[in-house]
Amino acid sequence: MKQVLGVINLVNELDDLEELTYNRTIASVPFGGRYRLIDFILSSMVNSDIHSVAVFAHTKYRSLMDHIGSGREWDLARKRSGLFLLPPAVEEVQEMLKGDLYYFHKHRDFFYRSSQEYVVIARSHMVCNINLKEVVNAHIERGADITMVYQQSGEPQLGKCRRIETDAEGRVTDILDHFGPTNSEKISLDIFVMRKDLLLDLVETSLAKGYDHFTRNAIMNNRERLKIYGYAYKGYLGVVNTIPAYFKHSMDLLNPDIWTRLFYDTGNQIYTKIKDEPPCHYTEQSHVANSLIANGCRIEGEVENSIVFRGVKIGKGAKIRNSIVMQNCVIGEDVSLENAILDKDVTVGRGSTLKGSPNAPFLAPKRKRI
Amino acid sequence: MKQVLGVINLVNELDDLEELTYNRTIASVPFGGRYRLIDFILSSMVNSDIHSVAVFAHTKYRSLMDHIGSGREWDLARKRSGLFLLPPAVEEVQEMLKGDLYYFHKHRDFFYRSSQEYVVIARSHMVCNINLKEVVNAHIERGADITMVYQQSGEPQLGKCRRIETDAEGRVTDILDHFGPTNSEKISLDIFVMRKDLLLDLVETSLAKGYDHFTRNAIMNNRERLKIYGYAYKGYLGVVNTIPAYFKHSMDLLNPDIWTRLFYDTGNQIYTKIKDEPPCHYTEQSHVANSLIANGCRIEGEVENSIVFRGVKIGKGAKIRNSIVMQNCVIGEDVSLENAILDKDVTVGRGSTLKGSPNAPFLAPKRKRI
Amino acid sequence: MKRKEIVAMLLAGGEGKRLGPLTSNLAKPAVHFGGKYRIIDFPLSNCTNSGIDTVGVLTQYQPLVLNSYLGIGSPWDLDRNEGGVAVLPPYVRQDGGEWYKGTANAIYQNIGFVERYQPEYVLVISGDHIYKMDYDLLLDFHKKEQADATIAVLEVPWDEASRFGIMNTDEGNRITSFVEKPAEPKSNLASMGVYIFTWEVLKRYLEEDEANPASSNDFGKDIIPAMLGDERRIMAYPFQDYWKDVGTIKSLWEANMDLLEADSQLNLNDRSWRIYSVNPNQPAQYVAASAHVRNCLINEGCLVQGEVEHSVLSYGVRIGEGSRIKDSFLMPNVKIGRNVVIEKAIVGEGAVVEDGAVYRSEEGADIQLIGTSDMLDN
Amino acid sequence: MKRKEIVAMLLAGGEGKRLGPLTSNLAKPAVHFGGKYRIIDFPLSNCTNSGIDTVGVLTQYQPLVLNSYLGIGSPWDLDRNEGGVAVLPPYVRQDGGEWYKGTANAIYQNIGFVERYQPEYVLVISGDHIYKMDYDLLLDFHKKEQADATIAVLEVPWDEASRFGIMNTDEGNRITSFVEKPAEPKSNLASMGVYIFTWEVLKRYLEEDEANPASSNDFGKDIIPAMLGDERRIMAYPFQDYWKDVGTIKSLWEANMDLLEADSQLNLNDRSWRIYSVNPNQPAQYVAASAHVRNCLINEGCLVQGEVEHSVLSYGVRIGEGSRIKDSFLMPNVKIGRNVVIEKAIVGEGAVVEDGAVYRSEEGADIQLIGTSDMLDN
Repeated sequence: MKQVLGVINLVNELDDLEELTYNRTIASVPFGGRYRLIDFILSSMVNSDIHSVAVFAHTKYRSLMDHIGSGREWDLARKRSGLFLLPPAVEEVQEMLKGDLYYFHKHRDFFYRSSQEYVVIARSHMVCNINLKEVVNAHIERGADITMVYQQSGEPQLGKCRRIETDAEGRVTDILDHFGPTNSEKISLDIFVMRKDLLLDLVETSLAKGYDHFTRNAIMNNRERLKIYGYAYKGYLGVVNTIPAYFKHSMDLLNPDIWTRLFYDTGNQIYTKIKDEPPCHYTEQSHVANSLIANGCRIEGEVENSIVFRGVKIGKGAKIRNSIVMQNCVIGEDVSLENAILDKDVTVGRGSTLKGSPNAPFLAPKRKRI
Repeated sequence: MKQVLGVINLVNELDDLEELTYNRTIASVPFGGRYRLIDFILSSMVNSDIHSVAVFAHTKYRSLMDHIGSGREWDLARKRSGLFLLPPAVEEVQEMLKGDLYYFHKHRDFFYRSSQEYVVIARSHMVCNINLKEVVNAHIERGADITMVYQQSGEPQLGKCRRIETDAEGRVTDILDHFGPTNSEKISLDIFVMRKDLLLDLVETSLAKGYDHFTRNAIMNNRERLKIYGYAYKGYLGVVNTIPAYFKHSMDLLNPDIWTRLFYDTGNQIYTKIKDEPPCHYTEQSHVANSLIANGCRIEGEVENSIVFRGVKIGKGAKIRNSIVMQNCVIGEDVSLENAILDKDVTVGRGSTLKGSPNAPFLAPKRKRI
Repeated sequence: MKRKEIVAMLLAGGEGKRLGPLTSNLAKPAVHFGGKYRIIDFPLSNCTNSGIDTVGVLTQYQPLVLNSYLGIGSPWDLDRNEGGVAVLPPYVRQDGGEWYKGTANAIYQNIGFVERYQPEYVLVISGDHIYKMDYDLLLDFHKKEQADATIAVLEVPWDEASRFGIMNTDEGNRITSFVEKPAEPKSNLASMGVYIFTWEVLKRYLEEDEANPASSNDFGKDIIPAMLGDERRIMAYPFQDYWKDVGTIKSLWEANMDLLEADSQLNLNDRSWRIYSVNPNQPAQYVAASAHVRNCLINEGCLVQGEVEHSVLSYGVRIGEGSRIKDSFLMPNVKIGRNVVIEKAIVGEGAVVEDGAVYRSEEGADIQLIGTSDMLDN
Repeated sequence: MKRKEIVAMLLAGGEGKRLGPLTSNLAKPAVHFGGKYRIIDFPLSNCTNSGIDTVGVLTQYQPLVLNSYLGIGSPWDLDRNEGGVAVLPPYVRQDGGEWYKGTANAIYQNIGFVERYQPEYVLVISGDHIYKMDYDLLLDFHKKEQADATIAVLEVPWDEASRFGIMNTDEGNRITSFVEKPAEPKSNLASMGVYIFTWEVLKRYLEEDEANPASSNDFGKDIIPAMLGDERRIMAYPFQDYWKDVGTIKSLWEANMDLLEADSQLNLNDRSWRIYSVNPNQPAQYVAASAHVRNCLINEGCLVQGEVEHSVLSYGVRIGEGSRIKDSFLMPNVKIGRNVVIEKAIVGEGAVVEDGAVYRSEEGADIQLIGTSDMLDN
């Protein structure tokens, strides 16, 4: 796959994650005990031998810079190619409001400088572990102009996602935004494969006509002229851009089948930033059931149906149920937590009780002291 | 020097470099055949065993990100400590107009998280090779609150610099901006040493009073209350923030004494980004005199009193005099160049003649085709 | 090459015979420990945390896994432009090559490596001890005492002293004599195998030792006695914290169990003194509803469906339903089926234990080692 | 560990006796070349440019400089999370250790390393040739021909053929026989010392070769003849570009002079096929007003005040006023005083040539080597 460039497009990514994205881009939202959302698509690219990846950052990307660093954890700290975090080259604030095609245009040097023939364009909020080699191979074999990855699923989606409609040959006949009317069970992963020169052409021609939206203008408007095919992804998918979706897809990981399917079955690892945390310490009094626990924790209380990130301390007598507790939180003794999401570094004082509902979990922003 | 933090403060850096800084911060202006301005202070910090350096970026820092990358060339790609490029955490554009103290405040986490006791704060536009260990040692020995580095020089300065006045004990009695009236021959390098807690205190108290300018408010306003001492730096100094200063200090390097003094005499190297360029090829027809030439060039013409950066091609019959030719420029056959500064990737077509004056060199912006 | 004040030489060439099949294909310093570490992580992390950035690792026996583990040194922040971690195997010169004959000879053969950095001091440590130690304090002590050599010592219980190399000292901590495993110890200060030498002095003794055909070229047996014989100033540096030689199956097991003590002296969670290791990059551990976990250290990538008590589980371990693990150390990627019972055992890397198997040590018997040497390969 | 399609094994253990004092303290692949390179930069850069990211470097002789130069592999982009560059010295197993007996034995002893990556193919190359080659094309050829082994060959002038290992082929490029330095060559296809083997096949031959006490355990002398004897499918891959064995002082000098040819086949300035090296990080070179520089390759950190013609200057070289350097290769950090004359010479690393010295080779004499072996130490 020397011939494929990866682009992770964070510009105007649909985001209803409330407090979780007040100070960070959706790409760096913590997920699954030790990951950030972007880890999934980024690792998928690396595992598919894509050695050159550009992240088109847009806003609030400082924590993302810190997370991906030089790209070493993804083996992308390379001399040639590697990982490029491209911040917006903003001269004026009004430009921040422009559509993503404008940024593709601003970053066109990245495409010109590279020798690769194909581009895979993706978003950061899709939790998946996908073999993109197979997608590109299918794209080439079928002689497609554009290939869009989708998942067939009748389940209701809590995240906001596009859906596509295809004809009998698998050609995409329509693409609908999340608010569009459709009965389609084909959920778009917003992953596109095409030749680099076609992408550059679509960018220039769309912008020239005054259009600046990649999916709506560059892709949808050209669906009759171009051969756009769907590719069915069969692995686990979580569209994580709303709080209910975040909560549901996090809890999905407590199903060992899903945990195994996402992290092990493909044979491809999900990489993330290394923290050098020691093993998790469960004390004599701890009681843990049906939970995902990361390293560096010290658990002296009870944890049930919950996800606990790295470096969390849970005091004696504390009861954590159906909750997500992010990195370095400190839960005091006899605290009771139910249907809650605590962002990083939250401290909950001794004896507090916090309770949300599964549809509207209690949300504590980063560093809050309760 | 485990106990010292480095800060390179790019916020509101005084910049009259015209075309050279239209699209880049002053810190990443190319200098001396293969360096960027920031290399000098950054290498000085590293050579002084400062292992934790924050660069407070402000605007136009994309080329700087590209240049310093993970910090590996400066041995700052480290797990603990290392190099931190901190972009402005801007929520509103008006904030971009605020003084540097505001950014110190915004980045205060960097100070809180680190265990070091002292801070060295510097700018990026001072070309020097300074042993900061000695400055810190002098600071501690003298029991100073703040130590400011200066150079004693009667020479007129083409760059815009502050000057300081000191009393018989070396204590700083006044600090004057470049437009202030002074006969002082003590040129400030804008390098400050102080305890971290004093810095944090100065930041908070100045901001609380509505002042947001580091040198003017936090330092100058407190010069009676605090023991501020000068430290005389005796190595080579170039204050490079105007075009005449850029031209003069570049040409200074053609003096082998200065070249040796800046790059060799201290025993400390100036590090920069590696390019893997092959040796420079001088052909049979080439004629080069009193010039600084970088690797990766191919020289078929004449070069005199000039500085030629990496990867430049100079055609047969071309005559380059008193000029600075930056990376990857292509100079056609029989071109004549005098008192010119060509930014990166400039192409000068066959037979052209470009001529500036030493006070106002001909300036060609990046990628210009002439 | 920039001058370094101190260079560390880490002896990692030992075969570790007493660890049995655990080291049939693996150098002892590469043996797994504590769920996510290998033994060598401790001295390497001590180096980096002590501000020592140049470490020569002397290897000879089965270095493949160790070399690959050390890799570029980045897990310990030792991927440095100058210095960093360097693997030093025996090599051939124009006059032929020879294997390392002893610990002193290993350093002797690498005098050239040390001299590249022109250090004033050399720290000699070994790759088979578990401890956290600030070598910088040791160096300060060495400098303050103007010693030729400083040896870190530990007070051991008097009744165990005859199992160690014992230092007899005068009241000023100066070592007067050194006895290897004395029948009647006169002191209970045991050598930890951690030495700082003034390089100039050590170099001379290494050269003299090499010229002596009767020497076994060993630090403890030859170099230190020779220096004491010449009345060189050798100081004992008393160390108070946790230290353990994990040279046997039993001591390896004990050291793992020590981590589970409520008041464990070996705090792995100290952010100011991290123990670094190569990260296996596994997902968060999953503890099922059917699981029962008490007093354990458990790692990323584990999936626990059974009962685990007072045990250390390394990354990637699977424990099936109905199984009961107690007082045991499970190395990485062990797969335990259903209804298995394991008590007081070490289970080797990648071992697969079938449903229903029972491993229970007799009272007072040796610690069981489960898994074949084939399984123990990396 | 992820599976790799191909793993490269780079033979870098040779002593390079014919390079005289240049290799008294240095393995041959670490010898300087072309102003900023060492010989091993060429095969390593070829690997990385060909997309091969796993390279085992087999070292045995004086590896200190070489190991330190290879470091973490980052200059060649070979500091990879899986794979990358691994230095493979001889080592001790439970049944003792032995030095590498020959090129084939060196690979044999590291079968364990190769098998970690379960490759289908193994590329065997050596660290003493200067050339740019896309091994990926070689691999494509090997796969297309379904060969057991493919050997890269070069057409050499017929009158020089008797100096090389010569391949006789049928019209389909299949090798029918191999003769080392034939008195009467039947072909002019010389082996470049670049082999691709199907690993499964090579492994079998390595094991058989090892079991044969009469073997010298060498690829050219034993493995290839054995495979040809069994009528294995061994193909010749014709290579057209620049290739040079720099095993002697004369050939090292010639290869440097070749770089100065106007139509040099070895384009160092090709951005799509960079030759990577460890960057010495020196300032831009300074050519003084008194200097006269023609037809030269000059490096960073040089300060030229004299005349230099048709020469290669490595980094950090100083040439004083009035000196004249011609047809020479100056290694790094050479200091030439004033009014020195040097013609047709190699000046060793760090050599200092006093004012007024004259070194001029007699017509037809050997290339002079200036500088003592002490100076040639790194």
